[in-house]
Amino acid sequence: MEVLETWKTVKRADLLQMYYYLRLTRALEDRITALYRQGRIVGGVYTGNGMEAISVGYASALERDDIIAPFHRDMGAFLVRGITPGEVVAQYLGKRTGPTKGKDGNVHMGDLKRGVIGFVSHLADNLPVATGVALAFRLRGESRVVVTNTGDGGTSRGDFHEAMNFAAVRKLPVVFFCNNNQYAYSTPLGLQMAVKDVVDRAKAYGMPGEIVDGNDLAAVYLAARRAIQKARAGEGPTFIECKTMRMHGHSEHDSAKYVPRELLEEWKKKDPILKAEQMLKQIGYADENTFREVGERVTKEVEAGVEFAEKSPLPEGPETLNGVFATDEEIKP
Amino acid sequence: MEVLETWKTVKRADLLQMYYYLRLTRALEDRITALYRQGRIVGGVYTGNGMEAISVGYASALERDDIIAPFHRDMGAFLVRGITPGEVVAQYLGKRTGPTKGKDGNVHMGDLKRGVIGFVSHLADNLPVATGVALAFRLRGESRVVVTNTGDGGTSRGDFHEAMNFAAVRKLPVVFFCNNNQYAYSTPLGLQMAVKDVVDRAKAYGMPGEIVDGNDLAAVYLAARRAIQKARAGEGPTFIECKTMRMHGHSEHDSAKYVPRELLEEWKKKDPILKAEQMLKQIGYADENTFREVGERVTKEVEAGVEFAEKSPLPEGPETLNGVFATDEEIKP
Amino acid sequence: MTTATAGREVTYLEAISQALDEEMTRDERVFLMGEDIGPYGGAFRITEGFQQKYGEWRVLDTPLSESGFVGAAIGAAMMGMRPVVEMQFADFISCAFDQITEVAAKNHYRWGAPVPLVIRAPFGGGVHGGPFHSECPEGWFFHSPGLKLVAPSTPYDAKGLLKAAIRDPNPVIYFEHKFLYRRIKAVLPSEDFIIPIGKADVKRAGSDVSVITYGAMVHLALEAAELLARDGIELEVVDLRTLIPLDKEAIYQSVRKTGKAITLHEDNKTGGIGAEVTALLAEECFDSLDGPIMRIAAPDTPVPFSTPLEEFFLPKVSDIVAAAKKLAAY
Amino acid sequence: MTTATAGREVTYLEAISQALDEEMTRDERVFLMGEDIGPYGGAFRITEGFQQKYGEWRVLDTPLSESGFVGAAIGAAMMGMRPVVEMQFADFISCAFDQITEVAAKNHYRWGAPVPLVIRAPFGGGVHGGPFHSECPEGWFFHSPGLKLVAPSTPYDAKGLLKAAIRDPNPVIYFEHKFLYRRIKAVLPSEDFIIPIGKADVKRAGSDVSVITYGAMVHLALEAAELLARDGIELEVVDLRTLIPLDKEAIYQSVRKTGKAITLHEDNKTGGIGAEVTALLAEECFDSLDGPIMRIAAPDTPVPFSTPLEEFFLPKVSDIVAAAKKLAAY
Ligand SMILES: Cc1ncc(C[n+]2csc(CCOP(=O)(O)OP(=O)(O)O)c2C)c(N)n1
Ligand SMILES: Cc1ncc(C[n+]2csc(CCOP(=O)(O)OP(=O)(O)O)c2C)c(N)n1
Ligand SMILES: [Mg+2]
Ligand SMILES: [Mg+2]
Repeated sequence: MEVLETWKTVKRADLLQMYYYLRLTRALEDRITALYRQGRIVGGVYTGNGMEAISVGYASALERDDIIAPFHRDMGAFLVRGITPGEVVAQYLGKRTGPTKGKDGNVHMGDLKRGVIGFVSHLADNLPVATGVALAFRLRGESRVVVTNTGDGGTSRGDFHEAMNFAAVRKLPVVFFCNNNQYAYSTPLGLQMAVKDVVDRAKAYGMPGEIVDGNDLAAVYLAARRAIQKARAGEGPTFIECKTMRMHGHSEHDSAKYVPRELLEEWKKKDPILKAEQMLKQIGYADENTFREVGERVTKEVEAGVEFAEKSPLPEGPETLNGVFATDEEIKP
Repeated sequence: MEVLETWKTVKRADLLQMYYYLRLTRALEDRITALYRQGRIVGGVYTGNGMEAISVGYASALERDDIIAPFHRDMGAFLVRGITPGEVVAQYLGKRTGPTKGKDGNVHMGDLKRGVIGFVSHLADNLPVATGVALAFRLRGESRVVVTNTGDGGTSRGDFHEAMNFAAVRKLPVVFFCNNNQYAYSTPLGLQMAVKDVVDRAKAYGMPGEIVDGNDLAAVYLAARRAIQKARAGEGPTFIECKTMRMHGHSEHDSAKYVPRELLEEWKKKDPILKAEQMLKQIGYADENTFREVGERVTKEVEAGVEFAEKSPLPEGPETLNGVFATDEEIKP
Repeated sequence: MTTATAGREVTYLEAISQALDEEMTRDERVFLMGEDIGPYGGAFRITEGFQQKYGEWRVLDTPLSESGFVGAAIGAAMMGMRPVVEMQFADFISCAFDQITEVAAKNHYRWGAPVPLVIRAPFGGGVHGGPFHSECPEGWFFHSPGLKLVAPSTPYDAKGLLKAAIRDPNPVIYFEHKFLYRRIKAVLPSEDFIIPIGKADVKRAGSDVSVITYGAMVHLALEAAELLARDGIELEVVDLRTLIPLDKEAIYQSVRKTGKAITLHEDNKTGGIGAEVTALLAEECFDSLDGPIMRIAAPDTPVPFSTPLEEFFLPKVSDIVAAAKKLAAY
Repeated sequence: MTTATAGREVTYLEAISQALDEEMTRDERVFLMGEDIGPYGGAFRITEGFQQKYGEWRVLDTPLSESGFVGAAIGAAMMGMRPVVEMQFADFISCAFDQITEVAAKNHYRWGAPVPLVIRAPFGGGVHGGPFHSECPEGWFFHSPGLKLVAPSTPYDAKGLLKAAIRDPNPVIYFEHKFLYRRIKAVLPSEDFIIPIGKADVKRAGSDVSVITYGAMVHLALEAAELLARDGIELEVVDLRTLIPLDKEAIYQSVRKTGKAITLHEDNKTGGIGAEVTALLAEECFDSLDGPIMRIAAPDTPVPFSTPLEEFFLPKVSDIVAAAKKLAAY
């Protein structure tokens, strides 16, 4: 289907809401990057700049009860699930009001109440975890689904293999996204795998796979919706490779000289926000005014978030000792 | 190609030598099983009964300088590489004359001088190791090759994935055999993977794959030869799935009630030794006399081995403390 | 499957089986995962008959992938299930090490989601298993904050601790000693009971020397105590039962009484749990000590296969007797 | 790339880089593997320029697969190569745990094939890395017979120990402390030198209290010693440098002299190396001890992220001063 036609199959309200999340994600990460440059962030910053459509797209395709297990460039998914910009900035500043209360940093956030499994640095570790989430749904006969995401690099790890295989054997309700941004830190795809498309990995598991344009919000959203629907219907997992490009360095301290400038120039034209605006205009769902308004709205929200975070208290030293073990009260029988 | 035609492409002397090893392997493992039943073996016994053609076939296709990293049903490969029946039985009896001097048991034997990497229980652990053997060849510009083997179950482990991927990316001179005997302990293939053929796993790595009849000695040997030649020529790794059947229990204490009897009946007819004898007779390379003579020879060799092993000394307690660390003298610069 | 039958002696192995069965009946969140635990009933037959009773999903045969199925159990646990995972042998837990230490252990600390997971690890030597079927991996996990570790020595403790582990809201590694499976028997109470995690047990009271130990070694210590009693030396045998969190008070109490301490385990000596117990005593009971603290443990080697080597490797009753005599005379 | 230049001060990081460079030049069996070590020069830029100099194969960028590339390094080592593997952060070593403990560590013991392998593990906290970029994994491997472990505290030791590790016929884990990379400088000898594995070093002699430590904590101990000296308490700072095999004699000698011992590390307390050192002293130097052995270490939690938490977590100079004063007064 032609791109425009695809977009037309999505409801206006949904598109506009996703567009808002694209902008919010970009604005928030840009702001965090600026804070980082000012030396105000604790630890490193890894952004999903240029890849926002992926996590916004898949998270928007889920129901409230579903679960996500995002990876380190999925800020959009956290926001769609309801983690607020204020909480996010608080997390980056190590404040007690962040989702981890200062115990962990940056995108290492999780919150069961909002259906978000916390990200673990060790890449692909959360993929087996996601299969277990799906297994719990299957065991209880719930029609819930879990979506997880990995980078191209992460697919080289054993845990990717073990998770994909288990999900396929047991036809679990899990959707595996893969954010193929062509690099893993400095390592180009060709040194990471000998297949051209990451989706070829899915063949080893008898799992259906699909390639989508990761910078096309509607394409990602629709692919996610189809796969989620399938999973919910008990038809098993799907692997979705999103072709995209990491537009910033691996982290904000990486100038990424190893990425050819022309490649970045080429992908700059395919910016997911730009693309969304073109489409929204072409269908007539929005115009420059809408975009400006959304821009103002997200700037305000991000600024409010920064203010909230900055005003928030830091944890106190002895809090270090809290929470190593869970208590009985935390789990109701 | 028709089976008989295939057999004709292999030299008579090679076929007869491999036939001898088939018989030696079977006789030795049968004898070890008998000793086990008498309670004379230390630890467990896992045989390759019914699958002897695989390890005899691939090991016979190698040059003297090449390396093998066999798995737990590859007795044939140990024998082809020159580990003697006496050493093998000594190993099973925990004697000092076994390849591990009593430190380890059963097929956990290795000997660098004879090009055998010791097997590690943890399945698939030796696959990354094999890629490193190949990497050393590549780094030194040697035209040597390493062959390794795994079970169908072993392909579910992360280390399988990481090894296959690395070998493919770097086009390393390694050949991956997979002994698909349809079960991993009690677990049937369908609960192990969602693909019909294990060879489908190779697609995830852009690695060429092939299915052969694992009970057909010549087929295994020729497939190994082709893949080894390719690897030696710098054209990278190959994955070879050998269809076969585990005819005994997982170990000799397992009655394998979970395997349908009909399946075993069916595969009994495809016994690799039987098949080899049919082919050798049909080509006219051998007759019942040859088979009887070989039978007598291997019985004698196995008995001599048992005698050697039984006469061999056990290690003494304090030897426990030897060998945790290597000394400089063991590696010449 | 063994159901609780008052009056009859059950083995350590049957006690484990009973605990699993009763907990699965009591709480439908409890389910089992592992290799060959279904129709086959597990390598040691602990779950024999379970799949018929509880179905294919609650007694789930997994692909051969320890990291994958431990990870899956973690995910299910976060969703409120109570997975009990079986390692076919404790040795293979190394394949799941990353999931256990990085995901399960740190999860609640990092972002507050409990991981009520039990990993059953059949461990230990004396069974001619060699380097890969005899390991004692508890030392690694002893140094991984966020995990609880238990290691019962009797059928009673085995049953009670497994039930407690399943009911605990945290990841618990349950070290069951293979050597004890069919060698140790006892009559168990017919009613439901648990052994609280974190409580040591004095398996024999004595006034002269304390032996602090766990697992199969408890029985060695009890044997040594018998022998020593003939020479008038009264050994106190403290069975830790739980390795994390350690019952420090019980250890201190015993050593404050006897003034002499031996730690004993089958795990390698360097960096083992005996070192920690010794260090705690050297810090906290220094003024009560009337002699050096002695450690008896396996030497720092893999577990060798051949009988004379494994016998040399494993701690012996005579080691305990000798150490206790030396200390008693100090 | 930093080449040895007599007279100029080099950082701890440059010392590591020099050692790699010199060993690669000296011995063509030496090669490097890891993630992003090639054109990028490694996450910490230790191998910057190496690939230009030594080519794509001797400075080999691997797929993201720690178990796979450690396994590959083991295989290459068995074939007589001398691989040096870089963990991007020590924390990710958990993914290669099985290969390290089951294959590398046990190989020579089992069947006699040496595995001359070095794993570089950038470890430790104080850099706002949080639970997954600040870990001290040495405690796990301290309890895995067959491995050697080193952890230098100065550029001199860093260079000499890395060279010794590369020349050692066994698997060696080289723990390089991230906090020291650019903070500690020294002028190094221009000629080739090694620091023998297994030898501790008294970084400051003192008569009153011994501090036994390693890694970044050595500098904390030296700071504490300065402060204590003003109060007339002379701290002896024993830098273990090698964790396995421990230089027991050096430890005993120091404590026999001072009669008072503190162990100090940044790793979690329970089951840490401090426990082993304490246990050795409680066994072997009991009669020389004039006070309890005190352990200073991180609490038993993951490494927290936020500044006040991490500060609370890490041992402090004031902890050492307080412990030393208490012991001195004992
Ligand atoms: C197991 C593991 N090894 C190494 C790292 C260090 N590391 C962090 S991100 C990264 C690259 C990830 O690449 P990819 O999976 O493609 O995701 P991307 O960052 O490109 O989105 C690496 C090597 C890690 N986090 N985990
Ligand atoms: C990592 C690991 N997990 C579990 C085991 C226990 N185990 C030994 S053999 C086996 C089944 C192996 O099946 P497969 O790979 O198909 O080889 P086969 O025995 O069928 O030839 C299992 C589960 C092991 N050795 N290693
Ligand atoms: Mg990437
Ligand atoms: Mg099999």
